[in-house]
Amino acid sequence: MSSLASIEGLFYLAATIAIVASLKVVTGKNTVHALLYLVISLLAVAVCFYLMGAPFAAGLEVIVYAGAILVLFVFAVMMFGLGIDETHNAPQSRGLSLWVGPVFLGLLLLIELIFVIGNSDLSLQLNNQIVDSKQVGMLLYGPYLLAVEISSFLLLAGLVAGYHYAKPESRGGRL
Amino acid sequence: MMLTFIIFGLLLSGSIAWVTDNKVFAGIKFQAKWVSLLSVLALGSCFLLLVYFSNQNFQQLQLFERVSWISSLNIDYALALDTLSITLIVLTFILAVVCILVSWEEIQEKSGFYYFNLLATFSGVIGVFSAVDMFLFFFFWEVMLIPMTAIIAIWGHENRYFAAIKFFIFTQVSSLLMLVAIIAMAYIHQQQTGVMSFYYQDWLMLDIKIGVAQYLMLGFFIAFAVKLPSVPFHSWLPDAHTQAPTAGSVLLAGILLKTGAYGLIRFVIFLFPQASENFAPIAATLAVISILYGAKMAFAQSDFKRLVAYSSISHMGFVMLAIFSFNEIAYQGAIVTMVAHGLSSAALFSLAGMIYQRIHSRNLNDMGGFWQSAPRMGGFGLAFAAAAFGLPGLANFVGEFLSLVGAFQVFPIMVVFASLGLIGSAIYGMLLFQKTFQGVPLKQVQDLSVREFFICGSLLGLLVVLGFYPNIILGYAFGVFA
Amino acid sequence: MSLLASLPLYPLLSFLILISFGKRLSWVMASWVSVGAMGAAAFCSMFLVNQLSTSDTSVITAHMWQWFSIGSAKVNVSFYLDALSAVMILVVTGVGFLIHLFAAIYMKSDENFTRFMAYMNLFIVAMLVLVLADNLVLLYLGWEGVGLCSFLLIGFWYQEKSNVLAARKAFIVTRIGDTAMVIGLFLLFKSLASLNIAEINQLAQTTISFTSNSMNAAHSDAYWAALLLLGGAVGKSAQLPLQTWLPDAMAGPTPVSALIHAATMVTAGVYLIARMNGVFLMAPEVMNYVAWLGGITLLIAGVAALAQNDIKRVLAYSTMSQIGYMMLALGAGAWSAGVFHLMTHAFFKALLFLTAGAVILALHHQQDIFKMGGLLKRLPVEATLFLVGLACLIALPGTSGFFSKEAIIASLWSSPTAGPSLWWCAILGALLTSIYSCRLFFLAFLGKARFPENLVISDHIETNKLLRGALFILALLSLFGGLVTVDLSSLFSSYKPSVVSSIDSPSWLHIVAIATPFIGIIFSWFYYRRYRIVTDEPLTASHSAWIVFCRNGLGFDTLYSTLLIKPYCFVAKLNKNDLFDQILMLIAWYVRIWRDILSVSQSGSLRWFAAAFGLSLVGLICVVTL
Amino acid sequence: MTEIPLTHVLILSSLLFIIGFVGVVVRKNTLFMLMSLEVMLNAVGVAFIGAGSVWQEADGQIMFMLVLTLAAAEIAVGLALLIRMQRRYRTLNIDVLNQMKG
Repeated sequence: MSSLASIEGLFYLAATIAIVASLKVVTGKNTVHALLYLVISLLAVAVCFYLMGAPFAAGLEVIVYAGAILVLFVFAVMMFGLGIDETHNAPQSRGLSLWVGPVFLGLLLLIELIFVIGNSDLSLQLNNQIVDSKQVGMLLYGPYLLAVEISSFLLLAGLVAGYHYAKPESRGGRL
Repeated sequence: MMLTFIIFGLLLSGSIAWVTDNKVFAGIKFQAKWVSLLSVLALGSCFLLLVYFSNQNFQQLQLFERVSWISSLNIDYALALDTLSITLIVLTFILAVVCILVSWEEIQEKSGFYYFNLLATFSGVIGVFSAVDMFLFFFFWEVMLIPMTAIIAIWGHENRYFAAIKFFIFTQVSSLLMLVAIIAMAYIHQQQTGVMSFYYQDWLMLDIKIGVAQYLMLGFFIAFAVKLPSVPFHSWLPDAHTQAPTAGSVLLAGILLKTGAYGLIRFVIFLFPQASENFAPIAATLAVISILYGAKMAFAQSDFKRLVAYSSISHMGFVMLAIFSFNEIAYQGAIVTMVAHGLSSAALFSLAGMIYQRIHSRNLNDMGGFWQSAPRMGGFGLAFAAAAFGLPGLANFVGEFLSLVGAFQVFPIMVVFASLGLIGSAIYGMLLFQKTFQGVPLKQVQDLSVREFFICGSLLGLLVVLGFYPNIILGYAFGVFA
Repeated sequence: MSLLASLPLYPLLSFLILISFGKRLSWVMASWVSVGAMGAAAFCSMFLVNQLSTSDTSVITAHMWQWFSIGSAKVNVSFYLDALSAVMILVVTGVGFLIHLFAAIYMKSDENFTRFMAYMNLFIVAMLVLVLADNLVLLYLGWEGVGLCSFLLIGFWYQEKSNVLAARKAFIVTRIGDTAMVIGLFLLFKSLASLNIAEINQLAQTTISFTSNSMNAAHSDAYWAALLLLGGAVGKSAQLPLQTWLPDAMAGPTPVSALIHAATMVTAGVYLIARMNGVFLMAPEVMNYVAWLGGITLLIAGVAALAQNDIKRVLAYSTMSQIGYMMLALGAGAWSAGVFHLMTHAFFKALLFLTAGAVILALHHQQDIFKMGGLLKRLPVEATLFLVGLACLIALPGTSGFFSKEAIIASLWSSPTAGPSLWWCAILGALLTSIYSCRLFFLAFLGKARFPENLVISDHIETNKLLRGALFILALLSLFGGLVTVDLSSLFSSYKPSVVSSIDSPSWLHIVAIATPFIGIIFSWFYYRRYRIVTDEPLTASHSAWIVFCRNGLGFDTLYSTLLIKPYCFVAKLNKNDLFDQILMLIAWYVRIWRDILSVSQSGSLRWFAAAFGLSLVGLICVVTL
Repeated sequence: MTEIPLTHVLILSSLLFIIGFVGVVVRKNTLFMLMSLEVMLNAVGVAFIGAGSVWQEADGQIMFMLVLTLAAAEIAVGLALLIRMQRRYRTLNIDVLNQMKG
């Protein structure tokens, strides 16, 4: 058992934080609190990334995910009043009975996944060599150029769709 | 080339009718019904000229077109004619004119699309009657089906969707059986000769083991028996006929049922002579049941069109009985019955349409005593009812008589039972005529207009001419069996 | 175009003219056209018969065109005139002409006069085709044609429901017989390979396979063919068991009853059997059935006639009974006698019906004899004519009916296919005939007038000379028609050699036969005394159960209704929705059930879909790993 | 040399994924469903990065970036839809939108 300060210790700690935060996201009642837990979860995962030797990914996770996407979330919730519904009006997700089925299903899936992971003889260890941003960049603008272009189209489509749906219903068009 | 031109000309003029019936062309006096009437007349006379001037012996199939279509499967675009198909195509053209004329005032909505569907069906029917490549035959079989379904579903009466879907499902499921049989035949051809072939004349050469032939024959038989229709596959027909617009009923009863009979003769009998001879007792029994059951069901109906629909089942039973008695006389009878029933049922359905336009009901209990206000209509009603119950002097009698005489040589007991259908037909024929035209006059109706008089008069004229001089057909179409 | 071929053309032309101009023709025009055409036809047929009797040939034929061919056998539209059809065309056109003349005046005020005359003409066309046809298919054409015309004329006043029903009944009942006949045609064609009448009659005697059947000696093809043809004859001629339509057919106008349901169409069955004598002679058992059917029918009809109140229904039952005589004659092999009776019966029955029609018209369409009475004083001419007709019907010596009926009765005793018991049947029938005739005459013409006193006898019958003229000619024919001896024996073949009669007729038979009508008259004179004397006691029809039973034709209608019609209607109603359809719709129902079950899963809820996705993931991993 | 076995990374990924999945199924609030989706996407990212780290290849990170792009686009559309839904139905309850039922 190595110390907490070792890399492994840090990884397991971050992983635990990520899991607990995610659980809080899923079970939370207050929208804004849940969002903040999600940020924590993402940051914890970013730490994991860093520890797994992917600092570039960790950076992206912090900047893009926690920084941009989650901020978008918060903006939307704050500006359009999306949080009201859950915090004030809807007494839902309270009954435990609602949880039984999905949790059972989830556990079943988990058991299966762990069974699969355990069964396959992956005795591989993570490598502590860092895969740096240069390598990523070389690959990204080399063999994956097409994927990049496609992603850009995807983002454009997201932009157009987001604009289209979010604009006021001026002519009474349907959803 | 000419035959292709006629088939696709119908489709093309249908499209023209569709396109011109549009707001854009509203200024031009170029109505869909005129377009379709004139094109049917023109193409019909083209067909007659083609047959007349081709100087060929149509006793055998005469090939008109044969172009490779899908070469990888050796599927051809092949059309041929013989006297049987010529007779039926001429009948198709006659009834096409009747169909267009009965829709003249009835169809007001989306008339362009309506005439497109009508002409597309005609083109499919003519394709069915002339295709000798089995894949092409199946293709036309489907072409015929879809616009017909549209006609029922769009311009039909109150329960039209149900009827259209029922019609579609029955025909489609049965024709899939035929498709399986067609593919199996092509495969057998490949096994025996090394090349796949869908060509009818090639299939005639095949030597198929009787055990296999039995099943293949059954595949074709069921498809055609549904179309014919024969009990127990008949139940699409009353619904479809009742719900279809007048021209749809005329088309269904007059021509589409004949494709079933045509298929039985051309494919079931000729391709599988031995297998169908073994099957004949069962088929004849089904035919007798159809005759009696149809007559009985017709008697029970209170809907004018439904009654006529069930009478069609009864009449087509005679055709099937004749076909499966393997007897020259009976074949003659089958052909005459086909033509005669085409004309007489078309006439009765037209009459139903004319009455419906006047009183907006098909219920016999809403009718009565029309003779008083519409004696001409009454006279035609009587004549057409008489044709339905086989009054000598009208074409139906010759057909039924020859069918039964011929079948009697083979199945005497069954013909005795089938003859009971003559009594049944008298019962429903009288019921139809008397409920409509006799009794206390319930309503005053307008007598026939000139257009309607022309329709009824020409159909009656044909029935009488064929009734007294059936040699027009007999001498001509019979050669196929020689 | 030979004269023979043109014979049916006159009435056909008239029919076409009348039907195409319809009501635009005035009464004068319409009656000139229709009656004139009939006159021309009558003249033409007389000329033809004259030609036939003077020339050497016994047959005149006219070939028009080939209708169709059955295998090698040709079915032609050809006419064939021999002595038998000569008698028939004379009756049809001659009596037909007189009835047309009568009808033109009788129906004058009807608004559909032209339609009526058109139907009558069409009927004559069909009847001429029937009797002139040289093959059975053409005969069948005429046969069905007269059936259709009969249907149209019975239902001429189509607005009355009862007329409509009577017309339908007549058509369908006769159609049952016709169907038997068609099957007979099939059988004849199968065994003899021909449908030409002359050929069949000849082949029937020479073809061994036709008369003897190795499998079933008793029932050869000839037996079945004759039996089936008999079926057709029975239907058309209103004999047991298909006799029920005739009394109801009286719903038609009276000239129709005279023309179709007395003089011509109903005797078509007799004509058919006489025509096909070659076949019937090969089947002595069937001849025997014919005789028995005729015998029983004549008794039943006689009994029923005794109980009728309607003057026309009395005459209808009497027609049935007289046709029974004809059948009896045919069954006994007395072909000539049967045809002779057919002719005389046409004369006197037409006379009776037309006179009855005149009476009915004079009394403003009163047909109930219990509401007549004392008409002898009011309508003396009609009464006398009626009496003449009845005398012929009863077969008083000297009248035409006497000769023909005596000829029939005389032939019965010693016939191998009839016999003494049928002779007694015929005598009993003659007795019944005279009784019901007397009852009819007493009730209608004698006794106290039972119609309202203020009823004015309408006099346009009285004054019309043409109408009277037609009746007088018929009366003369009835009285003296018997003097024309019709000898057709050369036409008919004789029995199979194996059938020989061994019975001799005793000498007292003639005396009994002649005396019978008088016994009947004397009996009625006393029995129906209260009908004939003038008293003040009210006279009403009896309503005892037995009388009502007889009046309703001895319950045959009820029998058929419960045995055939009601079950048929019941089954039809029961299965109105088509059993096969229901079965096939079960498949649709089954599919629909599954649709309903499966569509529950399509809840539309996103979360549900997500859960389903998860579940299938679990399943997929299971499948992949295990 | 770290001693984190790949198995553990994958188990972490699975756990996160399943938490997200349970959230998607259980929560009726569409906003929470979207957040749960984020958790799931993130879990996938963990697996990619882990695999990339084992074999010392940059492909894992690239895949993570693609997932990131996908998440960004998805959130843009998803949030816009949420706004639309809030306007129209005055609720974020996903069960309201069940017109697609059979």
